[in-house]
Formats: sequence, structure tokens, C-alpha cells
Amino acid sequence: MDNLKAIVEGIVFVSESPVGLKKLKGILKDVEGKEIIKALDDLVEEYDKRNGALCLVEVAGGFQFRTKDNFSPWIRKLTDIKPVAISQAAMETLAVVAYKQPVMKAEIEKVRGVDVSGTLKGLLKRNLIRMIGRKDVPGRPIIYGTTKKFLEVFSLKDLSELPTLRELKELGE
Amino acid sequence: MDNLKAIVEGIVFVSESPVGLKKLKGILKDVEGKEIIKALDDLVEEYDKRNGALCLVEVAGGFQFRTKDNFSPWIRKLTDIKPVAISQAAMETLAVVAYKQPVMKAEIEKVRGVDVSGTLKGLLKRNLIRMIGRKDVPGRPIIYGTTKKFLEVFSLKDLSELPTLRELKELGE
Amino acid sequence: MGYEIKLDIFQGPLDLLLYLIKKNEIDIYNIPIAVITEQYLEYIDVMKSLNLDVAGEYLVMASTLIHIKSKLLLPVHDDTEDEEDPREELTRQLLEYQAFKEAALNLDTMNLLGRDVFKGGYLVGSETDGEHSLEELSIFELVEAFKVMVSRINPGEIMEIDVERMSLSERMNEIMERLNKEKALTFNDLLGGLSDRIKIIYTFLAILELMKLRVIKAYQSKPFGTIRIFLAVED
Repeated sequence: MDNLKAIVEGIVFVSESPVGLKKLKGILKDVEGKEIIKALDDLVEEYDKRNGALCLVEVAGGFQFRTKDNFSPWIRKLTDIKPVAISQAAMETLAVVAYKQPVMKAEIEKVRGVDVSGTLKGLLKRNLIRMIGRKDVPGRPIIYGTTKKFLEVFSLKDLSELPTLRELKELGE
Repeated sequence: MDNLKAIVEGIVFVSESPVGLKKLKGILKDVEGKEIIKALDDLVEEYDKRNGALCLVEVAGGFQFRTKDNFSPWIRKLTDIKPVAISQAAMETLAVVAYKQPVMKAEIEKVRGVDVSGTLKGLLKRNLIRMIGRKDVPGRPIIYGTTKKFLEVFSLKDLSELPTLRELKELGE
Repeated sequence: MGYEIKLDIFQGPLDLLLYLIKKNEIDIYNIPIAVITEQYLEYIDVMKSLNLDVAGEYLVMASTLIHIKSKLLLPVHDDTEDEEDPREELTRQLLEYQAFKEAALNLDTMNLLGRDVFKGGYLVGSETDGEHSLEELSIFELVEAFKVMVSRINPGEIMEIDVERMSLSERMNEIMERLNKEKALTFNDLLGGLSDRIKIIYTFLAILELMKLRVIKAYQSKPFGTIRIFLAVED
């Protein structure tokens, strides 16, 4: 396909969420995976080199066009944009879920030392975390984990890209 | 402004509706109108010449990035498989089926207080619920239950992983 | 002492303690409990005098601190050499909390979509209206939808939904699925292969429930003979 790169560009541009290789393969049936990867790589490089506001990034298991971060002051001047804000309390709860997942509410509360019902609910509503199942212990408490949306919002390819957590030194053991 | 072209590009890219000159002027206060027009013209030309899927077009009194016409067959393939949103009404019906299954239509309507024929049909079509049988009583009403797909979509191992009302209450109001 | 700090900037008792430790340049592995307890209680008093709601967690921590302090004052017995330092658990908690607090700050420095970077057509309304695609539906929305409805109907009809009930539904669905395919099943077909006691019980309850609902029928050709199950209504 001559214009594979352009087709990939169009598909990624039109999609609302990051487009993974699997989806591209599903649409471009006759094209080999490695050719698609090559097209994506070329696009990433092209937008990188070009002196524009856009870049193609790999997040949440797919590719997405975004503005480069140094343009945010201008974008935020758009009156119809309400910047995303996450409170410190919510961010702390989110951090515990992200690093300790799958994690129970009681465990989060033990770490933070406060009731986390409110922040947990807020994060569920924003689809940054989700209930991923139940723990196989008496009472079968719900366990929580992060979502794909979490990866998308925090510009992470996958969970292994989370910044490392400071080593917790074991005390008196 | 050196990077005026890039700033304009970023603003237009991020906006959902076409961005007019007036809006751009409002954001780029110190920049003269004709400079902004020049930046827009340059961008239109650049995307035109480039061998990509995108173009910058003037529509509805403003500028907007779009895919070029000849890419529409590919884009349509994408929208065909694009997951559709589920309405609040459908979600409510689905919730009643999930929690009260095996359940008859009349019971769902009693809880929801409205006719649910439409939403039931939609949920059946999406394979989120199914007819699991008929009751041997006059009228032989159909009884409904959720499907394997339902578990898949909500990332549940089985129905016992659904959160209970008490657990939801614990998350606070 | 000047309390220039707004108390609601603390994320809880652990956060306040960390602040006090930092302010006094204290070694977290060797916390002078008496000093810290005194300062902590002063903060609580200030909160109260400002008519701020002092969350219960702050008071629990206050009593923990006092408890540790009193333990440290007790004379050490000879046979308690194994006993751990009463401050140890607190130190462990503080260190863990500190690590996650740092992690939260790190998360905040990432390029946040909608704050630092933007995707095409990203506008208020387009994203926040809860328009989630079918692929990533959250159970939370489902449960919320149900809760809203339950609050609308009269309280007498609210049934307590529990895990057991849902396990039962799961088994009922499985039985109906098999019956729709295989038309007839014996008790043995359903129960035979099961080794999990709980599952056997649920399967049996599910059969009874489906019979009660008149969705399936069970027949037995002779006493103690094979019990066969059929759909009550053939489609």
C-alpha cells in the first residue's frame, strides 16, 4: 500500500482513544504488522522533526495525536477548555491504587491514615480506577485497580512506566 | 512570535468546532490579524503539500483539521467498529437485569417505572443480555439474564463479583 | 507559636505528623514521642478553636500517640527484651505514607492529558459527559444506575443484594444455557463433576429456584431413579 503512512495517520487522528496495533491490523487486513509499525515509527519521527505543535505518542497501549507539552499555556487560553485538575487527596489515593493494585479499600486507608470513600468514588467516576474483582478472603472485599484511561491521562504506555516508588526499608526485621 | 504557526496549529487541533479568526485574535492578543491569517494560510498550504491524510479547511466560519476525502473508506472502517456509547436508560435496564436476574420484562418495568421494550431490544442486540428461558405460566413470559459478553465488558469473573448495594453505600454519597 | 498553616492543607494525621517531623528536623527512626505528641495536640487544639471539623482520624492518632508515650514511660521489665519499640509501627506507617505521598507528587509532574497535553477536539463536554465506549464500561456506572433506581422505588421493595444471591444467579444462568443447548439434563450432569462443596450447594439451590420460577421442570421415572431436568417451555 503506497499511502499506508497516510492511512494510519488518518485512522489515528480520527479516533477518540489511542489506537493500538491490533485495531490497525483489523482495519488494514492485507498489511503486515511490521509494515504498520514502520509507518507508525515514521509518523512519530516526522511529527517530531517538524516544527509544529503536534506529536504522535504511544500511550495506554496505542497511538494518539497530542499537542506538545510546551503549548499548554496557549491551549489553556481557549475559553471552552477546562483544565483537568486532580486534588492532592485524590492523587494520593490514586498513587496507592496504582502502585499496590490489586488493592482493597482497607489497605488504601491504612496507608493514607484517612477514610478514602470520597476520593475513591471520585476516581471511579472519572474512570481513572475501577473495581477489578473480589479478594478471595472472608467477606470477599472488592479490589481496585487503574484503568486504561488512567494510562491515557497520565501519558503512560503501560504500568511499568510508572516512576519507581521509593524503596521502603524494612524496619527491625 | 516565532512559533505563531505552531501555536495556531495547536489551538485549531484541540478545538472541537472550527476556530475563527476572532477567537484566535482573542487568544493571541499581541499578534496582528494579518499575521494570524498568514499563519493559517501557511498551515493550509503545508498540509496540502504534505503527502498525509490531514488537511486544514475553512468551514463554518473557522478552521478545522479534517481527513482528506479520499481517506473516507478507511475512516469508515474505523467508525464501523467504533464502540458506541450506552445510554443512561439502557444502563438502568441493564442494572436491573444484572441484579434481579432471572427477571421478566414486567419486573424490570416495575422497578424502572417505564416501558423497557426499546432498551431491552438494544441490550439483546448488543449481546449484553439474553433470553434465558420462558416461564410456564399464562402468557409464557420470557425471562432475561446477562451474558458472558456482559461479564467481559465489565471485566467480571462471574456475577458474584458485582458490587453489592451495601458496598456501594460504603463508598459514600 | 505561629500557626501560619491552614490546617486543611494536611491530608490526614500522618501528613500532619510528617510535617511536624520535618519542621523539628527529627530523625524519623527515633521520634521523640513526648515532643511530637505535645505539638500534635496543640495543632488539634488550634483546629478546634478555629471551629474546624477535626476528623475522627486525627483524634485516633492523638490517642495512639498518648498510648505510645505512656508505654515508653513504663519501667522496662527483664522479660521484655523481645518486645519491639512501641514507636516502630508508627515509624513504619509514616515511612510508607511518605513514599506514597512522594509517588503522588511524581504522578502530578507527568504530562497530564487535559492539563499539559491535549488531544484533538478535547473540549469540555466531549469527554466529561461520561460517554464511555462499550469496551471500557465501568461497573461503577452500572451500580450507580441501579442505586439511583432503588432509591426511587419504595423502601419495602428494596432487596438486599449480596454476593450469595449473585452466585446463585450465576449458576442459574449456567444451567439455563446448558439446557437451551442440550434440551435435557440429569442431576448428575449438573452435580456430578463438581468437587467444590459450595458450588454443589449453589447448583442445587439454583435448580430449586428455577423450578420455583416455573422455568424448568424435573421428572423422575421411578423412586430413586434418575432425575431429569427440562425446560418448562420449549421455544
